[in-house]
Amino acid sequence: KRPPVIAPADDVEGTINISGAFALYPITVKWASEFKKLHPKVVFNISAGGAGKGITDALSGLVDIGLASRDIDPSEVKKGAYTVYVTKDAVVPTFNTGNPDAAQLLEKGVKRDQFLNIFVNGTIKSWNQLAGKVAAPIHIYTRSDAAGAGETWAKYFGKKQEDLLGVGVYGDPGLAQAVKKDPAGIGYNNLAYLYDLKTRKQVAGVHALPIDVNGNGKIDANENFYSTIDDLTAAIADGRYPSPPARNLGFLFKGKPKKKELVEFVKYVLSDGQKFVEENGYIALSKAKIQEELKKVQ
Amino acid sequence: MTKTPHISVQHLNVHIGNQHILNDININIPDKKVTSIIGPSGCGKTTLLRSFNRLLDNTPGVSITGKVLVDGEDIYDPKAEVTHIRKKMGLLSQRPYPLPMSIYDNVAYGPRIHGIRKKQELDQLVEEQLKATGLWNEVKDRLNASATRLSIGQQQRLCLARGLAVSPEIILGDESTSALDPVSTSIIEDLFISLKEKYSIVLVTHILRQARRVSDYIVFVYGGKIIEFGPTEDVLLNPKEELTREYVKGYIS
Amino acid sequence: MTKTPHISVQHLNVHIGNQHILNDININIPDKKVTSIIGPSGCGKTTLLRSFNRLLDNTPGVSITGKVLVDGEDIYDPKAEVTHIRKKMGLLSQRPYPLPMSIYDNVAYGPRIHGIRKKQELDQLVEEQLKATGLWNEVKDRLNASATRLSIGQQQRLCLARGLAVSPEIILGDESTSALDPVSTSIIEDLFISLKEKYSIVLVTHILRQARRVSDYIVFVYGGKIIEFGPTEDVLLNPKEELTREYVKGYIS
Amino acid sequence: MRRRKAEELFFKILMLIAAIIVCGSFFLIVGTIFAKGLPYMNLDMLTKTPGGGFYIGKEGGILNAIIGSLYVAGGATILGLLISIPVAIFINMYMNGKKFLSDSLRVAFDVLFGIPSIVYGAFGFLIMVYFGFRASLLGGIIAVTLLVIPILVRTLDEVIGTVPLELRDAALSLGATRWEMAKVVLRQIRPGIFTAILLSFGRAIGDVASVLFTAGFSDNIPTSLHEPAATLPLAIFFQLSSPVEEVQGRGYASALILTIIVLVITVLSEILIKKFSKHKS
Amino acid sequence: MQIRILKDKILSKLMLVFTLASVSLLLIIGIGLYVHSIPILEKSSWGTLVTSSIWKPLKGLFGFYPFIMGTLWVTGIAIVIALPLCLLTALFVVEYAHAGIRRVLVPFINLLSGIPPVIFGVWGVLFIIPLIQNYIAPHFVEFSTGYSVLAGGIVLAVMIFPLIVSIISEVLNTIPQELKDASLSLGATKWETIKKIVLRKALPGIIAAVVLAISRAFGETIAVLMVCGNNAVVPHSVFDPGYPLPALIANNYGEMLSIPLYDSALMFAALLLFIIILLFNIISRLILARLERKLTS
Ligand SMILES: Nc1ncnc2c1ncn2[C@@H]1O[C@H](COP(=O)(O)OP(=O)(O)OP(=O)(O)O)[C@@H](O)[C@H]1O
Ligand SMILES: Nc1ncnc2c1ncn2[C@@H]1O[C@H](COP(=O)(O)OP(=O)(O)OP(=O)(O)O)[C@@H](O)[C@H]1O
Ligand SMILES: [Mg+2]
Ligand SMILES: [Mg+2]
Repeated sequence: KRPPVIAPADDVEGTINISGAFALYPITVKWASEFKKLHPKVVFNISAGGAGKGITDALSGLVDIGLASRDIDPSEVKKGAYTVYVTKDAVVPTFNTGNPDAAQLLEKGVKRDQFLNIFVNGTIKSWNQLAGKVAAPIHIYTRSDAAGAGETWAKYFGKKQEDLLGVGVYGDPGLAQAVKKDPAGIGYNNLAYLYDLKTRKQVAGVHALPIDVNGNGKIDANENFYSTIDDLTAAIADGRYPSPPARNLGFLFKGKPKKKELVEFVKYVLSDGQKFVEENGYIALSKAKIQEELKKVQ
Repeated sequence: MTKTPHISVQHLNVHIGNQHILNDININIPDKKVTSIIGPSGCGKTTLLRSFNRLLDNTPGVSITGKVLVDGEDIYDPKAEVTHIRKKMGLLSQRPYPLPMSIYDNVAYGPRIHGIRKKQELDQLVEEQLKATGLWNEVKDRLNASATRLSIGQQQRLCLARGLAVSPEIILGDESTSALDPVSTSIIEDLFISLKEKYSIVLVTHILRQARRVSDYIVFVYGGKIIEFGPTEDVLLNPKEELTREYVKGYIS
Repeated sequence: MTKTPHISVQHLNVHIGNQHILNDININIPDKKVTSIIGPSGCGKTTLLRSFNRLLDNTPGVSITGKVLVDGEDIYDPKAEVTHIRKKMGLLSQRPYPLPMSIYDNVAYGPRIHGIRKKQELDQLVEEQLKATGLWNEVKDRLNASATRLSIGQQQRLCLARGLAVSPEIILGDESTSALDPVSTSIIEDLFISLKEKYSIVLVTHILRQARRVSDYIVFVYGGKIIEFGPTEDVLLNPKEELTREYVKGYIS
Repeated sequence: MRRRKAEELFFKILMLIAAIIVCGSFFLIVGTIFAKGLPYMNLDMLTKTPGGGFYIGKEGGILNAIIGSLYVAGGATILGLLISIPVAIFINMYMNGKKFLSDSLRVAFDVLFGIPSIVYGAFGFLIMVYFGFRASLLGGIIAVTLLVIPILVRTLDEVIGTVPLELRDAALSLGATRWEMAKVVLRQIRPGIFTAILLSFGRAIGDVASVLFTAGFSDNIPTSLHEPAATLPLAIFFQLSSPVEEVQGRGYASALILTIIVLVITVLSEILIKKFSKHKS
Repeated sequence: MQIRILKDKILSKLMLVFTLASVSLLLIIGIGLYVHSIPILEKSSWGTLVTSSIWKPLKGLFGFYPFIMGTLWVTGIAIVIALPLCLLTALFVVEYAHAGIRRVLVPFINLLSGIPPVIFGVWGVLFIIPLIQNYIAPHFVEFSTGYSVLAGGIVLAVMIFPLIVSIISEVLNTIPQELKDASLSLGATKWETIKKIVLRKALPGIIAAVVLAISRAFGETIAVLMVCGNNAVVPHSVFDPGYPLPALIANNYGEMLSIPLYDSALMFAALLLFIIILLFNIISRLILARLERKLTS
């Protein structure tokens, strides 16, 4: 058993109110409970409700931190939105493992332009336009709700979520499920939905559709990092996986945070807090990025 | 009672739920006569009347044993055709319930169901029955008006005409004048008296004076049993049973 | 009609929507007598009766002009206190409507809202009124049972007892026996006759024979107008108006 | 005759099939939820709050959401009753036959009844932002109260309509004031009030859209009206969108709990209605 | 005496206040939604908003036509499925079923009415979607994901079953037994009586039930959005996905409400719903009143 932590003369106290994106809610709860162990006098009130709601709450002064999982609109910046990024996640294109051309697809990968023509322009309609011979039509699935994942995937092409084609399915699991059930399906998912967090391997039925980053028509060794979640997060962290479709998740303040407990909390999250990130399916920020973000609160 | 009975009830027992509503009823309703059923509230008059044309069947929780012979045929025989039985008997309820359609269609409803489609034939039938109930002159200019526009008394006569249009043999009336004013009441009473030439008539009534005016025979029911049955004058003026005497006292006072 | 009238109606007109239901009614209801209102269905009997204790006020679309003086006081005066007026008059409707509470509480309801709280006083009042309506012996062992358990006839007497318990001066009855069997009917009729010593009574009835049995005066209403008003025998046996004669013919035949 | 009989038989069979489909859908739904949720059911689900973020953590239960839901639905139903009983009484007994006015009021409540709960939720949130009010138990209760008022008013109005006018006349002619008459009527409709409560509570406990923005969501059991509160339908909604299969399973188990709560309430109220119908003949 | 009357007077005023307050909610919501819709109404006209099919809010293109059509499709399908089934069920329960069967059936229908929308949604995803995808759609179209207006319609239909059944049953119960007896004793079969008398007499009640059900169906959010595909495209067949207005609000409001124009667009969607329901109620009232007048007089 650990000896009880002797609290240093602790002058960090107060109440921190947080609300916002579902995507950040669980890890924030984790951070808060860990932070409370160090500074027992701090009280947290955390509530989920959507990024827009968090941003509205934060900008109207109802909460201290809005959890933001999407791009900040210029109109929000005008109102004083001030974002500090705290972690990352990524969106990965997916397809069904039962796809008749699966082997060739894994070997050749898909180029960014090809994705663009599938998801946005709709000019690629059949799987054999990518690889293989079977002229099965591509069934595109997309997110029906305004979501970080959809937005990030669209941003890969410089577009908005509303530009994506396909049948809208509600929620990440719904989208994963839809692709899992349809051999001709294609979709995209936050990586946490593609990997089993216990075995760290890809879940059965769906598979990441590898991106041919350098466009040479085949998946090279340095493009092949999809077998475990750890390989993939490493690739995202060092930039081998393009960003977007990786994205930063942030805390949004109204103006630069001043209150001591807020600053301490952000500092904690950007230092010790990062060690809880990966086990929960998020991706740690790179060292450089952490330094950059820390500067924002100093 | 010299003729053969038109309806013959034998050992009829009716239970609703676990209540014994009618208890070993035996009675012969005479042909081409008016028979009145009297008795205190809740004694089972309505139930008895409804057992004659099997309307009781629709009551939740009912169980019926015994026989009801109409023209010698047991209507509770499982093979008996219930719509056929009901067609034989016209029913006139306490308040008039015109069907939600025009005056003409009300009378034509029954014949139409039984397959009469020709306009001419229907026209004739409707006119005939409206005349029989004395309504023709009052409504002949507005046969297509809704039947609910008529006064209560007229509605009740319309319901009678509607019943007669399927050429029944028996007319059943359950307190058919209790919602009417005296003028309408006496029109209906007169109709009953005139109709007994062609039909057997069974009436339930609370008004002993009415029973006396219109009926040839009276059945006194009490607590689900038939206490007394006989010619009108005998039962009302010279009852054999103590219970009957007690009951008709109110009439005499 | 020698005494001062108890209720005096002057130029009463009632419209509902754009229908003229009561047309220039003028009448003096005598004190401590039974007055019956008769007339064909829909002529406005109920409306007239309900105008006496301002129950008409709640009818959608009603408009009332004229005066109704009770003990010389105009009840339609805007300053008049309506609950006070109503307390003066007991109402007995066509079917009994016991309040959703026990037998005891039904009778005690009125006294309680008028401020009598003492158990003893209430007990005495309840017993008194139940005795006055002849119910006491039938219900004294189950005063706390729900009033809906009583038979219809008993319920109607309970409603009368309930009305008497607030010591009214006038009793209004609207076809109060039409749902009852002859035995219960004659009990209620006898009650009316015995009560007229202490109360003025106004009854609406369809049964002319009943009107004759119980009432001292008769009002004949037709088409919203008062056609004839006078002592019972005069109106029924020797009507002045042709319309009345036509109407009471049914009674005589 | 044969043809008439055949027609009747044909429609009888159709009716039977329809009745089986309608009632069968109940079993299908409850069956599906049981099959999916039962394997993940355990006592902790009912007695513990979530451990380590409901989304990631697989420990603990959803006590916070159960309590939150009961608070929200209970509070809204009580608040709603306090408002809608006077309204229903007023429409029926105090408008003195101003038929056009009372009918217009009824139409207004019908329209309010038809307004989707998402609009109440969004609108409630607008008002909260306007007044600088954070998502909280109180906010949720208020939004849901708005939602249930029309339900309660309509149901009570209907029930009061079934009370025979003669009963009201009886009370009035004993010299009762309108309020005293109203009390008699309320007594008469007690079973109807239970139906209304049941309807409103059922609707309140199951509604997601109205609390989505107004009640917030938190892993703790709220200790005051100003704290955010989780509700069961929202918890189900979130858990089902978790990447972790086990958490999704917990979502189904939560759905099972919600279903059972609703079923128990329905059954209880049916029993209560029977018990309170004593004075009705 | 005086106190009682005073009490009555005070309570009457209090109730008036309560009534006015709760009714004015209608006004407040209407005005509130309108005020919040002003930014988008300043950018484009009512006509273009309602008739345009292009939904690219971040590019400033707001076309609500697909959502209006999505709402109509889903609601329409739900009514088409639910009405005949419920009418037949109610007739069965009221007219044909034995007391024993009725005692069993009615509670189940009541229980169904208690099940919350989320549960219907979950059930729809688990049961209806695969059913359509694998068993129904293949007979009609080349391929459907199952996420379709049909799925929304079916789930919604099941949700409104209890509402319609219970109202129609109530209406059927109010039809006097004597009226049915009248028809029966003319020798009509039970079915003839139902067809020619009961249904005719019940027509206004049935219409009222449908009106209420449609009102309810219009606004149902969560259950529908979980199954109907949510594609901002006008559906052309029952197997196409659709995107009803309430789903639009629920899907995007929490994420986008801090962006002024987007927020305003979503409030406009709510305003549209509000107006549709208002008009629908008033029009159906008028029709019903006329029908009743025709039937009773
Ligand atoms: N559907 C029913 N369910 C249960 N009991 C019933 C039913 N119909 C009638 N009864 C009971 O059967 C008994 C006889 O009823 P019935 O209607 O035949 O009496 P009645 O002599 O016609 O009375 P009234 O003069 O009041 O019309 C009553 O005690 C009544 O309570
Ligand atoms: N609430 C109402 N709305 C519209 N018309 C009404 C209303 N109440 C009564 N009437 C009409 O007023 C007239 C008189 O009705 P009232 O009830 O006074 O007649 P009545 O003589 O009591 O008839 P009955 O003998 O049938 O009871 C009738 O034509 C009736 O249609
Ligand atoms: Mg009877
Ligand atoms: Mg009357």
